[in-house]
Amino acid sequence: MSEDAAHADHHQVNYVRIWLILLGLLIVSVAGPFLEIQVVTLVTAFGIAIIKAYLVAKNFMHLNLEPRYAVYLLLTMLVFVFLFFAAVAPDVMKHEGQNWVKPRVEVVEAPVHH
Amino acid sequence: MPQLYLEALSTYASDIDNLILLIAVLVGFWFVLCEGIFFYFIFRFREKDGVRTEYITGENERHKRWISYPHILVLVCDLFILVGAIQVWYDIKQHLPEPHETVRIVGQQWAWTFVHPGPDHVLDTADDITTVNELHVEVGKVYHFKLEARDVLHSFSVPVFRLKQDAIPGRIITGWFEATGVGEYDIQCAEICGIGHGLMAARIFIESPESHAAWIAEKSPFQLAVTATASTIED
Amino acid sequence: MAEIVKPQTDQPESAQAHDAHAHHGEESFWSKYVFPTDHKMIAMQYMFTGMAMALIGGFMVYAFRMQLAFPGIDVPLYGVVTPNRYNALVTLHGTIMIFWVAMPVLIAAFGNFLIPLMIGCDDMVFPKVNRLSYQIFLLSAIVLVVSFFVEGGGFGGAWTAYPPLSAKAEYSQTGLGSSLWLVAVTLEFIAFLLGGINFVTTAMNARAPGMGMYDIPMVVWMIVIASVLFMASVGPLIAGAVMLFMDQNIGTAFFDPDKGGDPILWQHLFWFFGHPEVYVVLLPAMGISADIICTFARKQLFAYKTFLYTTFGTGVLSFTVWAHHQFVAGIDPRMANIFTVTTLLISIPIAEMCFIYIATLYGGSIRLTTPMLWALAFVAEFMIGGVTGIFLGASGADVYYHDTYFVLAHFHYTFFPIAIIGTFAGFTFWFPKMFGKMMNETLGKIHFWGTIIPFNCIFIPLFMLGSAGQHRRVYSYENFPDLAQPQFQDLRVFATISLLVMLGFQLVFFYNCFISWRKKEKDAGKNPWRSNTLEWVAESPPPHGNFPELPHCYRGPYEYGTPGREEDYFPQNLPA
Amino acid sequence: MRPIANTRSVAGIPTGRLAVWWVVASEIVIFGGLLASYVMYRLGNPEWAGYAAHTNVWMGATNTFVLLTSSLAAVLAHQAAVAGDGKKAAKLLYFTCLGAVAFLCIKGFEWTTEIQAGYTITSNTFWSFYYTAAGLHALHVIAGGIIMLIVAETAKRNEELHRVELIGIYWHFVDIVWIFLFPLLYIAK
Repeated sequence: MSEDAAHADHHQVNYVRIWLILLGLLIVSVAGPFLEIQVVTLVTAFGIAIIKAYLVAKNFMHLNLEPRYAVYLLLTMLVFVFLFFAAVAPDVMKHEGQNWVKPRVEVVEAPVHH
Repeated sequence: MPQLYLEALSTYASDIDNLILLIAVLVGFWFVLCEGIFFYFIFRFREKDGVRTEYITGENERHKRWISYPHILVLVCDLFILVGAIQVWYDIKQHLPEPHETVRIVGQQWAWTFVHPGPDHVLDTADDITTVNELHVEVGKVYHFKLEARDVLHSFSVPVFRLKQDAIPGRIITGWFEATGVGEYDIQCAEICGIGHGLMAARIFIESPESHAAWIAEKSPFQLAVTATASTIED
Repeated sequence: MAEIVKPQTDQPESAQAHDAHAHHGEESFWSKYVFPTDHKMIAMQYMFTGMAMALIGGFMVYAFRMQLAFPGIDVPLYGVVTPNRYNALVTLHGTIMIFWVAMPVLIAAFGNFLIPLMIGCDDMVFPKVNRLSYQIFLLSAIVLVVSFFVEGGGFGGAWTAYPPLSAKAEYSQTGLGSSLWLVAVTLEFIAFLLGGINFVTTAMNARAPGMGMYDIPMVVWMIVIASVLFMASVGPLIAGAVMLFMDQNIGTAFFDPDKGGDPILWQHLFWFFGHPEVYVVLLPAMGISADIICTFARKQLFAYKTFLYTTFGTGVLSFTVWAHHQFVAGIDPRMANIFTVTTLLISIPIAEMCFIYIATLYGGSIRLTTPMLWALAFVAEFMIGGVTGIFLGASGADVYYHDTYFVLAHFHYTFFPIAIIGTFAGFTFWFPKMFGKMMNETLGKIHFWGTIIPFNCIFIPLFMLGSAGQHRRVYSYENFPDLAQPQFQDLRVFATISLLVMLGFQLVFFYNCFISWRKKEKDAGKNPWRSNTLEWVAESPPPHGNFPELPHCYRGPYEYGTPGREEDYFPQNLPA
Repeated sequence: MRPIANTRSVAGIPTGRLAVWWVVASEIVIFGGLLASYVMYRLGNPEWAGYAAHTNVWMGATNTFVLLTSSLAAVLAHQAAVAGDGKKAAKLLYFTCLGAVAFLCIKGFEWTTEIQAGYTITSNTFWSFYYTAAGLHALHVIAGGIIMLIVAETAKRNEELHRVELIGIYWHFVDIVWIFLFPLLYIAK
């Protein structure tokens, strides 16, 4: 019964420490864009989001204490999402492809306030 | 088999019919085989007094062979179908031969608008001929079509050409056809497009060079028609 | 055939007579029949709601088939089928038959009734969630039926609801109708998400002691896998439904090309769910017929494990094929090649399943009872649906067949065996367990032949019409000279007549249900079919709590003709 | 009265938790489908970066902070529940709900300012996605908060303590969704 295993481990994990790490990461991800470098922004934005998600899933949701298949289950769902993206992007993301084009349409511009 | 019910009047129509025939033969073989054995077993192994069933788990290799070998054969058949399918698909949708003329086809609720290039054989010029629910093409010429939709999805379907392509608002889709016989046939809208979907019928007129030229002459706004006729006849 | 229906009461369990669980006390009428938590009663609610919806869907078929055969006539009991009514009828027929008949009956009804009984426990793990899911489902059904009668008429954009037609009232002329339709479908998805989670969790966690992975009856496996497929595929469509709903009512432009949206996105969101959905309803029917065939052929299921792995394979593959519904729908032609490959690949596991059914029959001792006839018919008819699918999966041929009646006939040859034949198979097979009484075999066989023969007479002409280029969702072909030719019209008339015959024979079924249910004595006994799985250990009908004491499982579900036993079957709960 | 079925645990995960994992799994594809569509449009229309520039990063960051903190409270509540201290667990759950309320208030304020500035859900498809994704997430926050109150009520009486972990898992999932929404809607420009 994994409950007992859970009991044992819960006291080792220092949740507050993990929380502090998460806050640190949050600050980095907010600070990232100020460097005005596209690549850095993307890395600090999404790389760090993935790390944060990993920390929360592992330590707060205790996926590390669950039987493996729980993790595989969630990963499979993610795989389906990526599969969906990969197969749909050629039609929806692109503006032209083999023997078809999407002429650009004028999008209603939101009013800009400065 | 489509050719049993209507003519095949485009260069690739017979390819599609042959592909369909190939598939019919291959799957037909498996279908007859399976159903045959299936019903034979039902008859052969019907309940008889005092006859006890054989205890077959099918877990050992000697038994599994009976299903694993056939399904390898199915895979082989699939490969044949796959090659044929992709070949035909490539010829119709992916590889467009050089066109003699280009027509614009616009679907809207609930009519087809066809823009013919007119005497100068160039689209989007002053002498274009615009018709509603009437597409006039010349036999033996490669046509490109630029397919558009004004409001909702439509589908440009010419059964005698075996051609079908949806029209998507916000997209211009290019395709081609080359007629191989003259006559007048249906053009359908094959994608539900609202209340008038069943009314959205058009006709395609496949004409000999002479009559096509005559039609252009009669329709074209200018007097260029004469020269146009000449040029159409020589090419 | 008489000795088949003779109840077999020589069950070791019948020695220890037990009444219902003490801790399942007596209940009031309301808590027993209206707001039950008992999985069997909820199953009945799903079953009969589903059948009621089937009647509505069947009536719609009657209306628009009459219109197609005799254009413009005043259809008896309905009236003139105008174009917008026709669109609404075909749309709601499709939606109802898939989401409100196939799903609730095959997955929810049989799942609810069979899973706890077959895995040997007393109820679903979450009885209250179970009840909630039915109530949401009922609400969705009501919303759908209402949507047919609102201002402007029911939604007429086909069950695929492609925008922009479904997104803008000025295109569809059914603003309220389409919104209600969308709401109903979304509610139904939520109901089945709750139900599916319940099924999967129950089957994973609540199995009887000793019941390993390979001791689970195939029908339970199939319903579980189907629920998982549903959960994994429906998400994008729920998101899509939210987007479409806002396009309809708030004026967003997710799918509106004029403002930078893309209608193709909806098609992908829809079919990413829509194709796995085919397998969601197919698998339970496959499981039902597998169980029935094994029981009446007195045979082990040939290569149980292979069958199971094949199903997993089908499930995974079914997520990679969806765009074959969109070959000519404006997707990039290069993608079509990839999807052709995956689509043809999926013919392998399905073919293997059919081989396994056939191999299972080998060396058996086959008794053609009504359930067995239905189960065999499922396999025989489904093969037609399977092979005709190849024509549509091959991109080259689909250029011609897409959106013709060939497609329609093809998927009716899959969905009819699934939703109707599969349901009748399961219903006649488990009727004794549900009500403790046997059905009348003769009436059953009359109903069987009266359904199967007209069914083929309906759809084989439609294959021909499809090959002749007749396209779908058209209220009358008079406007298409090539299609209006008399020889084609004759085929339409023939199909419609066959349909009327088939609908007529359904009365036999309801009559049979009624008289069997009204019978005084419970003549079924615990195990009328001398079957192995655990539900036959319980009383018929099982009391609240199912088993006197929860059974222990000792072996696989298909131990028939085991050598060295004078009985030709070996129930799962008997110690070796 | 709970059926015997509910007490079995053949798959090695207690029934309640197993069900929550399935809930999370199906939620992943719901949000996945929405965000996949968003990313497609976003990559296809570079000009959206300009629209995204009008979102308020600081509010987004504050909300991330709020959710992370409430997640911490939720997991501490689980710790307390495991230790058998229902009262403490309930207190921490109430604190988590407080986080939920704070989150919603900030979001409400943020939306009002944006709508006043003229960026409504129909301005263009970026804003449509912005409000839809955040709104769908907000609905999950509301649902989670309500369930959490119910769980806290029972936990206070030291009953059904295992539920504390279940709602916690769900709450962490809501947190993770926001962790991805934040860069997708606010940071990436």
